[in-house]
Amino acid sequence: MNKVVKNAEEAIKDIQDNAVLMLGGFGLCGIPENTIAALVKKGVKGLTCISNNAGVDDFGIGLMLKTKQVKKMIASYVGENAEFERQLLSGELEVELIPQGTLATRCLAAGYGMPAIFTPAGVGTEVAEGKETRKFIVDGTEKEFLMEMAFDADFAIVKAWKGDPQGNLVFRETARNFNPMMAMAGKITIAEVEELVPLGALDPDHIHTPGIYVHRIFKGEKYEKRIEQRTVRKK
Amino acid sequence: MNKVVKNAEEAIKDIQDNAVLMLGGFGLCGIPENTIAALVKKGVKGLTCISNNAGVDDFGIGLMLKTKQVKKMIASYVGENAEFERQLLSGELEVELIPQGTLATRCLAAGYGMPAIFTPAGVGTEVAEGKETRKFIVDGTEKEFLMEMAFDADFAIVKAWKGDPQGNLVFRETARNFNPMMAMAGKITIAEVEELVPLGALDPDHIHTPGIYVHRIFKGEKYEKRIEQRTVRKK
Amino acid sequence: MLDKIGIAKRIAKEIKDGYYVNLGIGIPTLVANYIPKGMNVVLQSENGLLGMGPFPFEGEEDPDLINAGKQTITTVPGSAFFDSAMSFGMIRSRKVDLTILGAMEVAENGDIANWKIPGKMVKGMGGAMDLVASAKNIIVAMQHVNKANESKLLTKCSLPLTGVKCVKKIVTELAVLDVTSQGFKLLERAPGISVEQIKNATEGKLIIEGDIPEMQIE
Amino acid sequence: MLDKIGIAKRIAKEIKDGYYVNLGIGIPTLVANYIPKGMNVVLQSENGLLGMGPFPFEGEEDPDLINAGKQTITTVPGSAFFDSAMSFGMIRSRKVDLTILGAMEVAENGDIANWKIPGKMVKGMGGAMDLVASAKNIIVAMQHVNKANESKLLTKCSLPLTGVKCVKKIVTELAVLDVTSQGFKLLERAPGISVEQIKNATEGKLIIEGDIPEMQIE
Repeated sequence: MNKVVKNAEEAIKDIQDNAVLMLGGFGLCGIPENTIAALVKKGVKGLTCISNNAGVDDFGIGLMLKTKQVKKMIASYVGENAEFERQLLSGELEVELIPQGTLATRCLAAGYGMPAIFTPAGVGTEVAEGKETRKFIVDGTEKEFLMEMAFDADFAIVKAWKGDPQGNLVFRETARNFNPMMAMAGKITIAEVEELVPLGALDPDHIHTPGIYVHRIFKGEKYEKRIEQRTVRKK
Repeated sequence: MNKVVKNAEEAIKDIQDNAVLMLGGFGLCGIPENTIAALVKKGVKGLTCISNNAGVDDFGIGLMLKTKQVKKMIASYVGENAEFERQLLSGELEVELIPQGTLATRCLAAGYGMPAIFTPAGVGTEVAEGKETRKFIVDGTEKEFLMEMAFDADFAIVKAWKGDPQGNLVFRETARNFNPMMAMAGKITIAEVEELVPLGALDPDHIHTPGIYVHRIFKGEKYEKRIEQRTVRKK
Repeated sequence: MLDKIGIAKRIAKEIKDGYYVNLGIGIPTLVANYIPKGMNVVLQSENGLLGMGPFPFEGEEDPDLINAGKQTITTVPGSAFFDSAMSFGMIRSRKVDLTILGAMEVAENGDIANWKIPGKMVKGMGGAMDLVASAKNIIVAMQHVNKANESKLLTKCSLPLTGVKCVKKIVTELAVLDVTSQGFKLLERAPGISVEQIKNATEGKLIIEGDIPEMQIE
Repeated sequence: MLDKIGIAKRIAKEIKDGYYVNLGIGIPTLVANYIPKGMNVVLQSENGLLGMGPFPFEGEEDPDLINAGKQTITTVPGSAFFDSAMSFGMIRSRKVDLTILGAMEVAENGDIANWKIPGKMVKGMGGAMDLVASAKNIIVAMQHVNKANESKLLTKCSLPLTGVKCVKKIVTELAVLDVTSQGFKLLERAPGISVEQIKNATEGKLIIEGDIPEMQIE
């Protein structure tokens, strides 16, 4: 089962205007750089992007904001991005902010075939407005939960460290973040990897995303891996 | 944070009569052999055991059935066990049979702090009796789901391949099965391992169960690893 | 009339290149032996494996490596292990293309019963309820009639159900049938079996349209 | 009056051996520097890490290794990486012993507001709503008053809430307070700060019982 495609252009060939996309990454860590570049080049518009963050002005999803390809952003933390702010305040961009754990778990729900999940995050806040709540007994105490729905995305676009032709993926350090859940959640999942290894080269005990969830895989041409907050100590 | 205890006896010292236990394993694969032996030796009674299977007559949970320590068994597949059958038919043993995926997901729900999950497994069957059902739109079609509750177990007892003093666990092949979810689901989680390795010896990218979920860990004295169905082909 | 191997061979023809397939215990397990060479198919075992291979050579059994029937197995290159939550997660989210399993009874509306005979020892449903509730495509391998020569393709199941309206296709020792909204639709006869014999062996509504070809199983 | 480092030092005294701790952005991040040596504490970063270490040495930054504040970090032996679903799974199932985070406002019933100022650019709640909704124990590091000298320890929060009735303890530049069912209970004064000053700086109900000792922060 060979899911390898030549490059990002080929991987996104059927992504059309108004598609709903999930994009992996946390901040600029573990983002699908090559696929984002291809989406900018292709110029598809009216996109709904589900991603924890919206990149910075000149990197990550920020690049698609600059070209006004994004209609709606579903994220937990935006900002760090002047163009984003401008579009939001001018009403050009629709933004839905949701708790980070809710974002992760709504992806998990999609990947695990659970139509909805219950979380206490946002109970009693504006996040709960219009949502069904329900009380359960937890550790002997009644506690209120929100019912949150599984995401329904046309494409999930993730970035892994290593992958094989069947789409088995391995992530590195905190670049894992949302990528495995989004990989499970897309109707079509596109994975870009730093290293495409032969079938059998990955240890079957240590695959983070089994290939059954991945439809297309390619080796990214290059990775800038920009650092958002360079914090160091002196030797 | 050193969670190492000397042996199975020390690990189970506070397991009392009528405790609710989760026990990892699928068939006889990946079962906590040493802890089961210690539970038999200790003779605690009236146990509720949540485990995919109930062992065989003279191995696994079957050993605790023989000594009549189990009051109730929650499992997806039992049998292969004459003593089990005798106790069930005589009314000595209470048995709740639930779908395997429901069992796994009710463990996951406990470990992930979700009070309930939705699954289509068992809709329209006797498994659904007395349970709340709910319809959701999935891929454009209305589909019915059962609401199933997270498990609430006093102790989870799991078997891993390798572990470190902080309780980080790595499983091997299909001996993984229910162990990671149960490890996350117990109020107190006891892990027995084939190899107890020093802190830092496990690759942080390849830990299946992070130590935060594990309270006690010990190296099992010996592993019989009995095979239930030896199927082979000729060379 | 087909034997078990015949049924397995016929079902193997339903498998397409690129499929992820879950095989139940019994005849379905045999199907793996008849997948055409060169076809890329990945077998899922719901205890936590994608990429199941054949039984191990004698002496190479690994107690940590079993299938959902608890048999010792091997893996193929590109395999992946995972936990039971993810395993049933991928089943529920319909990533498995085809599920092949046995049945005691199937009804003309696609209901299936294969886990419990009241009054007899009940062993449990294992993963069957999860599989039938979620699978995109379910093929049942079963005997058309029981030992008393009573039909097992029924108007309505008499045994406790495993799942409702889920079976898509049935392969028996006598026939291949689709489960349609109108009932069992006869597609093929087993070698040497007449339409009349299949009619007599089928209690549920049987749809026969035009000439019914004989199966090609080799 | 305490500076940020003073607040961080005082909070560090709340950490117990064996704790799993989640540190928010800002002052809470500084707390890591003052955990007593020899104490076994594991820091959780909600982007997917247990066992966070100090910042890397210059030139050793790894873009794949950041904390929830997007800062480059290191790991300590025994660390483990995991995905965001598991990260918030362990948070929701209350495996994290202590959460330390900042706040714009806290109410006397334990409500907290720290993510949104209406009319200003909204950056989002990140993981804060998940953390406050589930944490067993939440300590807030905050300024007692804003720049206009208005109290941020209120009868009722004026800003949109992050979570309800969840804050257990507050450490400010002026005081340490418990949030009780009766209101803010004053526990300690900052060096050189009088009970009167704390009273004046606290809008919400303040409970003062007996002598209020001065903090010991070293």
